[in-house]
Amino acid sequence: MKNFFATPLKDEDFKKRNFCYEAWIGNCFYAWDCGKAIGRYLEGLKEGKILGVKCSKCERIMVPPRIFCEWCFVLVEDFVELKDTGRINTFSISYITWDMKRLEKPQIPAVIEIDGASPGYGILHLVSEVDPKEVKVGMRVKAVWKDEKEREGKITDIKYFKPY
Amino acid sequence: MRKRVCIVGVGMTPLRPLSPDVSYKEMMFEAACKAYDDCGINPRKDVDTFVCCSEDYIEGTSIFDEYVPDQLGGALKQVHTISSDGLFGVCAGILQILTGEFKIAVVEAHAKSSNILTPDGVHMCALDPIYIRPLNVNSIFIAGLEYNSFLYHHLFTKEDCAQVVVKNKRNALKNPYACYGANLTIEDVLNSFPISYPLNELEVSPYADGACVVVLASEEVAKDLKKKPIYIDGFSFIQGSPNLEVRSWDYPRATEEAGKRAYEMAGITNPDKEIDFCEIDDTYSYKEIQHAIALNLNETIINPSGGSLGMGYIYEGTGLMRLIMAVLQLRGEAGGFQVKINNDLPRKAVVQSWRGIPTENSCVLVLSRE
Amino acid sequence: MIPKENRKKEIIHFFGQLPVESLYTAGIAGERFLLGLKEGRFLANYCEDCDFVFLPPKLYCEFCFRELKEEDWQEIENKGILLSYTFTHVDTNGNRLENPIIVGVIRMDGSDTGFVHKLLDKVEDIEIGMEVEAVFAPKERRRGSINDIVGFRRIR
Amino acid sequence: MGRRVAIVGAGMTKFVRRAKETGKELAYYAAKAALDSCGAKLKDIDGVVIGSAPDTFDGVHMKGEYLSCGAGAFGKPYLRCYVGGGTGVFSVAVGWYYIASGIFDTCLVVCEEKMSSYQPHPQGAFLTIFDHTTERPLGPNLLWIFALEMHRYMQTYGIKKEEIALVAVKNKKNALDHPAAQIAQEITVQDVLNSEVLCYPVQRLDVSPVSDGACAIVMTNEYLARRFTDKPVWVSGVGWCLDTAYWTNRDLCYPRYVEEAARMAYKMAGIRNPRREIDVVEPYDPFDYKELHHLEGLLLCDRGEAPQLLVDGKTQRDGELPVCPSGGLLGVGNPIAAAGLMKVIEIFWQLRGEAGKRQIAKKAKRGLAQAWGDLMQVGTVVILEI
Repeated sequence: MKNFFATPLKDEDFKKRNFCYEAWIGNCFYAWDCGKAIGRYLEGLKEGKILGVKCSKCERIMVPPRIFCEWCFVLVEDFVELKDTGRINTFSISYITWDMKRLEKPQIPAVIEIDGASPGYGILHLVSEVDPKEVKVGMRVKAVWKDEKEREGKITDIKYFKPY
Repeated sequence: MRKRVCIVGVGMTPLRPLSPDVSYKEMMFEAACKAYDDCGINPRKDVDTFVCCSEDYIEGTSIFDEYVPDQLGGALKQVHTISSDGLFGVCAGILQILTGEFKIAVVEAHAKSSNILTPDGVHMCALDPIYIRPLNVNSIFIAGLEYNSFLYHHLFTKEDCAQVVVKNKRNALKNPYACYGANLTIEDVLNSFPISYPLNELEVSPYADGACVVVLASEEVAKDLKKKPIYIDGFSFIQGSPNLEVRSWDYPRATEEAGKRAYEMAGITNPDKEIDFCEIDDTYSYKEIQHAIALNLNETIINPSGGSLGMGYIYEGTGLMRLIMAVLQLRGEAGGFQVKINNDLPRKAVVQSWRGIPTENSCVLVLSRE
Repeated sequence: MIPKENRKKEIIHFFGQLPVESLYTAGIAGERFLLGLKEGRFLANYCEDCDFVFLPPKLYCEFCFRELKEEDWQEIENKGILLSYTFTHVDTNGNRLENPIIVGVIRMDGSDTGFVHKLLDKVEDIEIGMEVEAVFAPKERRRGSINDIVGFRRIR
Repeated sequence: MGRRVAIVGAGMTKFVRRAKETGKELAYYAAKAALDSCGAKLKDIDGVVIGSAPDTFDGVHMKGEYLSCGAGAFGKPYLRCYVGGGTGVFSVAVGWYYIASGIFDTCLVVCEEKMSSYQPHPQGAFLTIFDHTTERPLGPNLLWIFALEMHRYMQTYGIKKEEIALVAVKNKKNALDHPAAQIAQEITVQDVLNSEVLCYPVQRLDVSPVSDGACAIVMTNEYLARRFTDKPVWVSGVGWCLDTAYWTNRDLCYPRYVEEAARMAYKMAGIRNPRREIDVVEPYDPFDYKELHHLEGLLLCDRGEAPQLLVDGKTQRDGELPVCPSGGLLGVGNPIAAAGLMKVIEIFWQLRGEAGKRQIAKKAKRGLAQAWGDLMQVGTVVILEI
C-alpha cells in the first residue's frame, strides 16, 4: 500500500453529490440530572443569586458549585452566596457563528472571576453593553439579570455581564 | 510465573431505574469514595493511573473524558478513557501495572441510562451508516436474528432461555445492589411483548443508573492494603467483526477465543471443575447460554448476582458491576446471595462481558482468592 | 456519603441533545457495489488467501488485510438462502408496531457472508433455509443505495 | 524503565478536506502502509490500539467498534483509547503499555478521523464538548476557548500577534515538503495579520483546517524489533496528564498539564535537562500560539520566552531546536487523532533520517512529540530515541 494516499472529493463534486452517500439526522435527546450541586446553583440563578461552595479543608470558595473538592478529595457541603459582580480574567470578541457565518453584532465571551469566590475562580459568560474596543482584562463587570418572572433556572438567567 | 495484578478495592452505587437526586459526577464520587475506603487509600496520593470507560453518545457530551478526573480524585494526574466496557478498562489497568511503572490503578465506569430520552435513537447511531442504518429498523433486530439462529443451530429451546430470566431475576431478589429482582414464571416471560421474534421484552436487560469503581494494585502493594486481595489469574479481550455480514450469528466466537486465552494464562484446563461460579454477560437471555457454552461452563453456578437481567444494564458499567459482584463473592461479603461450595467460600471465578449489539467482542477475567 | 436533603427541589433535569447530522460516503468499494445495485447487479469480491467471498464487497480482506484488487471482483447471481430471520415489533423510536418489520440474513449463492436486509414475505411463510431472491426498486427510483433493493422474497 | 519498546514501521494517508473513502478504508490505508513499511503481515500483530476523537465527527456511536476491521483488529485484543485531541500521541502510550507489560510482543497503533461526515460544518461537533448545563446554553463554540486562552497567554507575558503569526508562517512553509499536506503554502506575517478575524485574537490563518485522514505505526518489543527493521526507534518515555474539568477555575496562561505529562516522560526517559537533551520536537499546533504555549509547558524554554526562540530562528529546520519540521497541524492538516500520530511518525522519520526534504540540519538522536486536548486540559507526550 502506498503512503500518502487518499481520494479527495472536490468541492464541486461534493456540492452536486456526485458520489454514493447516506444522510442521517441523529435522534439523541437527553435530560441530564442536575443533582445536588448544580441543582442548587440553578435554583440560585432563578432567585437572582450566584452560589458557590466552600471546601472545609483548603477553604477555597469554588464556582460553579460541586459536592467535592477536587484537590482535597473531600465532601463539600457548605454553599455560600457570592456577589453578582466580578472582573474579566480573559475575553474574546467573536465575529462568527460555529458554522463560520459572520455575526452582525460581535459577541464577547469572557471568563469572569466572581467576587466572593477564591482568586482565579471564574465562570464562562458573555459581556455586553460595551464597545468591544473598550473591553479590557481586569475590567469590573456586573451581572445583568432577566426579569424575575422570566428566569427559569438556567445560566442564561444572567443575560450578560456589563461594566460598572 | 508471570506477576499477577490484584483487585484491592471495589465500590458501587446500588443500581436504580432512576437517580434524579444525584448528577453523574455525584454518583461517580459516591462509588469512588466507597472503593477508596474499601482499600484504605487516598486517591490524591496513592493512585498512579485512572481509567474511565465511557461513550460520548451515552453521555450526551462530546469528548466526555473531559469531565471525569475531579470526582475520582484524578485532577492533574494520569487519567485516560477507554471507550469500551469497564472490563476492557480493567485490562488496560492491568497492562499498565504490569509495565512496572504504575503501582495502583483505578478503573471507573457508570451510566445514567435514565437520562437518555431516546435510547433507541442513540443505538441506531451504532449501526453501519451505509448498509444497515438506511433499512430503518430498530437495532434490536440484531438480537432477534442472533437468537433465532442460535435456536436453530443448537439444542436449546425458547423455554431454556426464558428459564435464564426466571433464575436471574430470582437471584436478584437477594442482591441489595439489584433493582430488577422479581419472582416470575416461564410463562410470564414467554407471554411478554415479542419485541423482535423470538426475543421477548422480559428477555432484554432493563436499563439502570449506577457507577462502579475498582482499584487494582500490583501484588507487592496489595499485601499492605486493608483487605485480602483478589488475584487476577488470567485476562483476555478479543475483538470480532463490526460488520454484520461476517458476524457469527449463532455462536459468540470472540468469547470462545477470549476464554481460551484467559484460561491458558490462568492455567485452567477443566473450567467446569476448577471454576466455582461465573458472572457472564446476559444482556439478552440467550446470551447467557451462548457465553456459558463458549466458556465451557456447563455445570458451574451462573450469575448468582442476578446478572444484568436482574440487576439492570448500565452500558459500559455492566462488566465492571459484574466484576464487583464476583469480588464480593470471593471475599465472602455477598450476604444474602453468597455462594457456598461445600460450606466454603468459592475459590475461583470467571467474569465475562460483551458490549452489546451491534458489536462482536468479549472480555474474560479469571479471578482467584489465593 | 452524600447527605440527604429535606427540601423540595425545583430543578431536577436539564434538557439537551447531541445534534448530529451526518453525510456518509459509501467509500471506494461501497460506491462500486451500490452502483452495481443501481443496475440490478450483485458485485462481490474474493480474498484468495482466506478463500472468502465478501458481499458487500470490501476494499480489503478484514481477516488477512490483503488488498482486494480489480481481478478479485465478480458478479454473483441474485439467489440465496435464508440463514436467520426476525420480526421486529418496535420502530426506531421504540414505539410498538402493529405490523412487524421482517429482517433476514441471507447467504447469496457464491458468497460467504450473511447479507442483512428486509424480507417481503408473510410471517407464516418464512423459514430458515428457504431460497430467496432480491426484489429491486423500479429503476427510476434507484440512486445507489442499499434501499435500491426493496427486500428479499421466497423463490416459488 | 522496564521492557524496551520500539517503533519499527509507520504509514499514513494524505490529509484532505473531504475523503471519498469511509473511515474504515482510511484506517486500512494507513495500517497497511505501516505494515508494508517494515515487511510485517497482519498475522505478526498481537494486539491493536485505535485512537479516534469524538464519535460525532464520523457520526457513529461506538466508533471504536465500527473502525476495528479497518485497523486489522479481527480476532485480536483491541482497545480504543480516547483523550480528546491528545488521543493521537496518547495511542502510542497505549501501544507502549501493551508491549511493556510483557503480554504482547507486537502491536499495531492506528489513528483515524473523518471530520467531513459532520454536517453542515465539523465545528458543530465541538458545540457539545462544553458542560451541558452551565455552559452549553450560552452557545459557546470551539474558537471561543482558544481565543480566551490565547488572549490570556498574550496578556500575561506581553506577547504580540506578530510573533505568534511567525508560527503559522513557519509551519505552513515546512508543510510544502510534506507529501500528505493539505494546506501547505508560503505566506507572510502580514497575510496572517490581514486574514479575517474570527474570534479576536484568533484569525483565519491562525487556525488549522478540518481534515480527513489516518496514520498508523507498528510497535514491537526489543527482541523482535530487528526482525522488522535495521533502524528501530525506541520509545524511551511516555507521559500523560489530565487537569480539572473546571477550566474557568484555572489560569489559562500556562499549560501545567503539559508540564506534568512532560515530567512523567522525562523521568521515564532519564532526561534531566530537556533543553540540552531533546534534538527535535513536534508540539501540538492546532492554533499557532499553541506551539509556543506547549514549548513552555514542555520546559524547553522559560515561560513567555517561546516567541523569542521563534524570532531568533532557532525553531527552523536548520535551527538549534527544530520545531514542527513536518509542517504541523497548521500545514499538514488536522484530522484530530491522526494529526497527533502524524507528529510521532515525523519524529520517527526524522530520527531515521528518512524525512526527505524535511530532514532537519542537525543529527538528531532524541525527539519529542506532544499533543493536547479536551477543554485545554490534557497533555500527552512521547519521547523517541534512536
